[in-house]
Amino acid sequence: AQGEKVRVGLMLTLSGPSAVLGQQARDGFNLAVKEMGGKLGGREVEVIVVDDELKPDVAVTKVKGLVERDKVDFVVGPIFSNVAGAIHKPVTDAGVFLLSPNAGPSVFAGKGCNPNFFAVSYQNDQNHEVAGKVAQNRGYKRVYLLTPNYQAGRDAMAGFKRHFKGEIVEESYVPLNNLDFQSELAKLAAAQPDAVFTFMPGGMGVNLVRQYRQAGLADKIPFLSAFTVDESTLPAQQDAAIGMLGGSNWAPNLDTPQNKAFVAAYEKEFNAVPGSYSMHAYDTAKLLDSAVKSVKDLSDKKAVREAIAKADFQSLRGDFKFGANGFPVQDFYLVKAAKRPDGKFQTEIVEKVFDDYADAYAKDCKPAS
Amino acid sequence: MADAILRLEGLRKAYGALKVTDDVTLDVRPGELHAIIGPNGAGKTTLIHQVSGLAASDSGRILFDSADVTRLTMAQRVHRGLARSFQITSILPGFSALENVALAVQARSGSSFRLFGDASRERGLNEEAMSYLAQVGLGHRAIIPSGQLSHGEKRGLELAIALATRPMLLLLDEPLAGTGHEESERVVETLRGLKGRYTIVLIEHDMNAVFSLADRVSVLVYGRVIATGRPDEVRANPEVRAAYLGEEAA
Amino acid sequence: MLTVSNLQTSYGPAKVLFDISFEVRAGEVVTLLGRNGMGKTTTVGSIMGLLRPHGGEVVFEGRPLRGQPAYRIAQAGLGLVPEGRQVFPTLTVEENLVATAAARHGAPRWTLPRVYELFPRLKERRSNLGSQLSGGEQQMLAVGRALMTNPKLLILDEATEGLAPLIRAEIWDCLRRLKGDGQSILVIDKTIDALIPLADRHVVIEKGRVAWMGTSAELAADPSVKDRFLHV
Amino acid sequence: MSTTLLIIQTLNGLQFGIILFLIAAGLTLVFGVMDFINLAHGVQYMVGAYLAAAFTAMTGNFGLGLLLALPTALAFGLVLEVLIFRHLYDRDHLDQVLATFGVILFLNQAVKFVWGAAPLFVPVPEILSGSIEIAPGLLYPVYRLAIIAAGLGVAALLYGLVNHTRAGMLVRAGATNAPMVSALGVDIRRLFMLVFGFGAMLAGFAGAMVAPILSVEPGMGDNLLILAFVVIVIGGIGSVRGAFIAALAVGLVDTLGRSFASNILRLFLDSGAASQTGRALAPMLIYILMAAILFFRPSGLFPVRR
Amino acid sequence: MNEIATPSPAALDVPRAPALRRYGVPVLVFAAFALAPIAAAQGAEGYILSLLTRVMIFAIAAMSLDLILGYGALVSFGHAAFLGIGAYAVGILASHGIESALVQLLAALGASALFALVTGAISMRTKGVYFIMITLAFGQMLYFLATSLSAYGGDDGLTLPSRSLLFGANLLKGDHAFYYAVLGCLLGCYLLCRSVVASRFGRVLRGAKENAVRMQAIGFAPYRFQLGAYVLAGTLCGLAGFLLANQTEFVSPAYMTWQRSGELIVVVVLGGLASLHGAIIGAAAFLLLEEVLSGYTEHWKMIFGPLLVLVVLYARGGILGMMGGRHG
Ligand SMILES: Nc1ncnc2c1ncn2[C@@H]1O[C@H](COP(=O)(O)OP(=O)(O)OP(=O)(O)O)[C@@H](O)[C@H]1O
Ligand SMILES: Nc1ncnc2c1ncn2[C@@H]1O[C@H](COP(=O)(O)OP(=O)(O)OP(=O)(O)O)[C@@H](O)[C@H]1O
Ligand SMILES: [Mg+2]
Ligand SMILES: [Mg+2]
Repeated sequence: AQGEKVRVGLMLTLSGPSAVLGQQARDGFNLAVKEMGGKLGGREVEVIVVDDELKPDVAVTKVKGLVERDKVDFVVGPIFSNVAGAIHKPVTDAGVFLLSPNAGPSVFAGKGCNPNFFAVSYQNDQNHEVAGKVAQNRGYKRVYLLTPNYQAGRDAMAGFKRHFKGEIVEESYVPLNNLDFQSELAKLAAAQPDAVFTFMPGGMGVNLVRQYRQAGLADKIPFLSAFTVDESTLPAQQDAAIGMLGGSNWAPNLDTPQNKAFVAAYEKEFNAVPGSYSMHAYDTAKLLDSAVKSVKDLSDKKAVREAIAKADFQSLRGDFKFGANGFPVQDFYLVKAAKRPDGKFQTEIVEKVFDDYADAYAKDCKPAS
Repeated sequence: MADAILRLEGLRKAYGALKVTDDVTLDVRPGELHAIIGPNGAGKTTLIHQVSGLAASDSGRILFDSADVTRLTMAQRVHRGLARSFQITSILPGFSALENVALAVQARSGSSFRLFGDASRERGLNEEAMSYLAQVGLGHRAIIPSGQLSHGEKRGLELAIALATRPMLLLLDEPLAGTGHEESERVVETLRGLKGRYTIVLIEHDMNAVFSLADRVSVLVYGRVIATGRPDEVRANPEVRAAYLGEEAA
Repeated sequence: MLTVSNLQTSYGPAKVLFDISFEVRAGEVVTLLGRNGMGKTTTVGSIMGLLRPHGGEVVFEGRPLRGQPAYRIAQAGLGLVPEGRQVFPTLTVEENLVATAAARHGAPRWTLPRVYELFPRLKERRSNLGSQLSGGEQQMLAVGRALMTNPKLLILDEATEGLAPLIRAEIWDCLRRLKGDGQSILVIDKTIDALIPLADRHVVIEKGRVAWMGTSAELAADPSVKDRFLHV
Repeated sequence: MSTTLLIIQTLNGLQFGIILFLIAAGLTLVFGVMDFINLAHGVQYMVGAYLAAAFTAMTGNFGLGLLLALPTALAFGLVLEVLIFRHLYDRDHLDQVLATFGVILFLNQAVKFVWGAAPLFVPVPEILSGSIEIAPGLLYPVYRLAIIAAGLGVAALLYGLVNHTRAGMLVRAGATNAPMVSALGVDIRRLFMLVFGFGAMLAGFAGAMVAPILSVEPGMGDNLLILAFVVIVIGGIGSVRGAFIAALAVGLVDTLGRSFASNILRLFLDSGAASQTGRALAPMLIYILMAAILFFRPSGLFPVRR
Repeated sequence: MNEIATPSPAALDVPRAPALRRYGVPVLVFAAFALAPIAAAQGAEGYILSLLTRVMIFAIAAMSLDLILGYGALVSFGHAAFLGIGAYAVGILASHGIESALVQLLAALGASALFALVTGAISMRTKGVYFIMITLAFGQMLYFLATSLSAYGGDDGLTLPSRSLLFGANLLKGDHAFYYAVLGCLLGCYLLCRSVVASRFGRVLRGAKENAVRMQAIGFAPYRFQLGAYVLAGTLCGLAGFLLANQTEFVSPAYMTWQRSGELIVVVVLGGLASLHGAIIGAAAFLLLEEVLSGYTEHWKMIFGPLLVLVVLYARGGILGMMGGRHG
């Protein structure tokens, strides 16, 4: 009933090499809640954080814990798509809302869309589509693709090709957790493409960018990417990454008052530059705030659903609304890694590439309810 | 000649440059106790390894019960009635003395792929195993984990295990090694008891035992048989004295 | 040089040594005799610090050794040939000899060539692994290894077990020569007859106690000792 | 595929192999020689990298950072030895696995606790930065050459140490029968302790050396640990020579396989299927290699005789 | 010869721990599992059930490993592969509309057995650590194969439409039904393993572990027995995989990473080698500790790790060793 506590479960990857992403999301969410005086929609909020350890089976059990033991009204998470695949069913079946601060797998955007699932981030392909579009616009003829050999990687390449019509010189797949890119770089240099596009998240990205720079390619061949040079990896890439390009739906220097305030607050709180993971989580908190505010009874799922779908909140990204499939319709930018006067590193907006852009799967979604 | 139960023809084994057994030709007659003596490193244990199938021979033939077993695996030879004991005691320390023997009985009885039924309670196996333990005077030690048996008792257990395979031929590698006086006397008694019922090939450095037990003695030196014959002949043989016995046995 | 006084040792609850006292004087050859399981090896282990005696004293050249770690005791000048061939299986014969070789007390009397001279067989097998040696060869190696530490007191526990009569004779001969050089030796063996002419004094152990002590002459003179304690 | 590329890739393969050897070296020592399964080797490697990063940041100079990291890694190894590992030498392998697994969990989290979860930055030392042109249009980073040099150095050092010094013999002897060694007048415990510390230092050294090219992050050692095991097993446990050759082999197979698998397959399959299977096959190659080698040489390429 | 004081063969038997210890611990364990749901009904039922179900599933996997690890000294570092095979048998069939539990189960067991037979036959050529690593190799190959199956979601895995159908009906849907189904499997596996270990077959296996040469010298060929055990273990683990897929209604390569294989070994050793129910206790301890500690702090591994170390240092024989409940 009105006034009673809101319970939110955060299921994020907080252990293992990728923990940093989960932490950014957690911090972003908590920051928003803190700013709203520990309330969502004017109600006391209890945030329960759990670590999915990046193990789907662990995640399933723990998410059941959130839903049944902690009786949460919303689950916010996860970071990785394979975990999303695992927890999607148990959460949505239980009639609880699942809001993803990062993972936006295509399975849930198209036929598999679900009224209880919202991606506050993007559909996984979109940042890659940005890169592809840019390559197309800039008239690159021959592009070299480089990605880890796993599902997200393969999707990334597909996403890039969606708008790039030129020649793909080589589609080079490296094993997941690959360390040494010498052989790929050699091949790449030999192929002499107009540009390279890569999706190399986490530590792999750090290795690639450094080695790309060390191999002296950075000044020769334009470096297009997604999830490869961002605020989670820049601290380790530093100068090596400067000038490298990426596709994104946001950057810390995006010029809106809310965003300026957010970045400042985040840096003050955690003395690190926020990345899109924290931004999404922050937005998610704001979204929930708006939704909770506008409904009397959280057990009235229909009302809550509609309230969320309205997305009646001021996103840090500026324009933001949900498509019929629960995925965002938003702007996308080309961003570039840069060093700030204060010596910190961040990505900065170069140009807007898409305006109010929806994902490619939305049309297959036939909303049940 | 058919009256040899075990016949070795030109058996050879080399480790690298070292010829350990070198053209060993030997007949063991049914029912006899045939001792093989020789200096350390002469190749006695290796010869047993070759005959029992633990070590493959470089060349030569092994005829057992007038069948060529040269290429058979250890297990196959055991099933044909060739049993051995080890110079360095080799038992299952975690198993009780009884189970050590019972396993050997089980091996012969076949059908070991049974997944059900508590083997350690199978009367048939245990009773037979018991009888062999009794033969070597270990009846009262049956349920002791064999690892806790005294050195001499372990040697005895080795013997019982070998017997349990119902062999025609026993290959015994220094059964007396490291046993004290009474213990060695006990083992010697046991051997005397087995003598005649089984054909036995005995390797020993204890000359008293050898000369009191053996029907025939072969002397192995640097992998070659330099003499074979009745104990007294061998003992008298000057070559043997020079190579092995020295003055002690005089 | 070595004085052992009422030494007591147990394996867990089982007390094995109750009261062992004897001494070895410089240049002497002393034997420990006794049937299987009477405590000879345990005595040696307790002296060498391989076992922890819970009572008594072990004094070597005036230095109390009881409770010291084994390596200290060995460094003090005791060289052990252990019961059962405990050669290092993964080292070659030569490595077995040199690995622990030492000359802690003046110029080494024992060097690789001299050991090879004593056991030509080892020289032939010098590059084989310890595990590849025949039982007897391993025994020789163990003796050689102990000599290479140039000990003041050499302790042999069943050094001739599993050895061919000739080799055994050789080892006795070698001990004789060592004694000639004034080497002090404590020896355990089952072939007493060979020992009597060689040794100066004998210590008979019975159930963890010293049951009899005396010179070779006395032992030879008193056959009852053998019957009572040694069954020969 | 042009021959120059083939040459470059071969060079890269060798170079990657050297990195692997750097990491495997300490492992062969502790595992092969002391017969101690130290799963924590991977995290010791990680700690080395973190130390290098920390000290470099502190001193602003990679050389100094490395210099400080080594003794610290050594000390760290000694502490672990005294606290935990020395009690496990005489235990069976599985106990060692369990305990060292616990150490992994602890340290992987501990570095996160201390340095945060984000990867750390280690700059390439000035003198070694940049790259030289080894073939027209193909640049090769100088730092890589430095790593190769370091690897060769370690290989030589270790080979001599294990096979041609008395310390080496004693350790091998102690691995099979420690009491006997001490009964012959050697303080085996201290020797083990030193060897272990040395192994830890080697791991740390490897970590420090790769810090400038590989991202320094929690758990960075885990996958490498497996690769290191693959290497020493292919080489034959305890054989430094074997580990070295195996490392190069793995490096080559992995690198060349990755870059040429598809091309080779194209000879048999249509290009689509070829790149498909090529992709699927590439990551398996080293494991296929290991399985194949163990099939024909059940105890590695250079089995240590026992 | 002295045949005095010969006990009657019937009385002859390996010395065993007292009956209470021998049977008490396992009985307690299973009783606990049987009654747990009643307790669960008080709290967050579905959650507790799913947690315990996971415990039991891993217990099956660990027990199957204990069979070869504890009794055959065959340390398999690729055992999680069988979890994967079992799971993918379900996932792949289901994604082709074949949802019958029986068909899926047969496929799971059959595939696991076959994989075990082939890889085992090869791996058995090696010994000790080489065996550890070659099994790892096969595990990894399978893992990478799974990740490259784009049709079945690659790394992202695939979600099952529903749990397997028994007789065309979704009998396993309910948490309770599924819980007891799993409990049944666990009990079945336990009894099977128990009898195998004590059987003639098991005795040869144990013998070969202690001294293979001696076993040959009395006429056994250990290879065949070890391979047999390996296949059996693999098959049982395949069952665990089948159950895991059904519990999570999701299948992914993450089920067969080498870390997972490592955890299985850890679980077995933690619980207590060569005791079967030790594996169950190990699994419970491992997963429950993980669950509880991670509830307290995100740095829970800094507590969990040292705990494992302490168990090794101070409790020989794992948790069972601590309870002094070991036998056999
Ligand atoms: N695996 C091996 N590799 C190399 N040489 C070996 C191997 N096994 C045995 N030898 C050598 O073969 C020779 C014979 O060994 P064997 O054990 O047969 O001697 P033996 O006659 O039994 O001696 P003993 O009476 O001392 O037991 C020895 O010189 C030994 O060093
Ligand atoms: N590790 C052990 N644990 C328990 N008891 C032991 C152990 N080692 C020896 N004993 C017991 O201690 C007693 C003395 O053993 P010890 O080896 O000293 O006898 P010994 O005189 O050397 O016999 P042998 O002549 O056979 O070598 C024996 O009764 C033996 O059973
Ligand atoms: Mg022999
Ligand atoms: Mg003794």
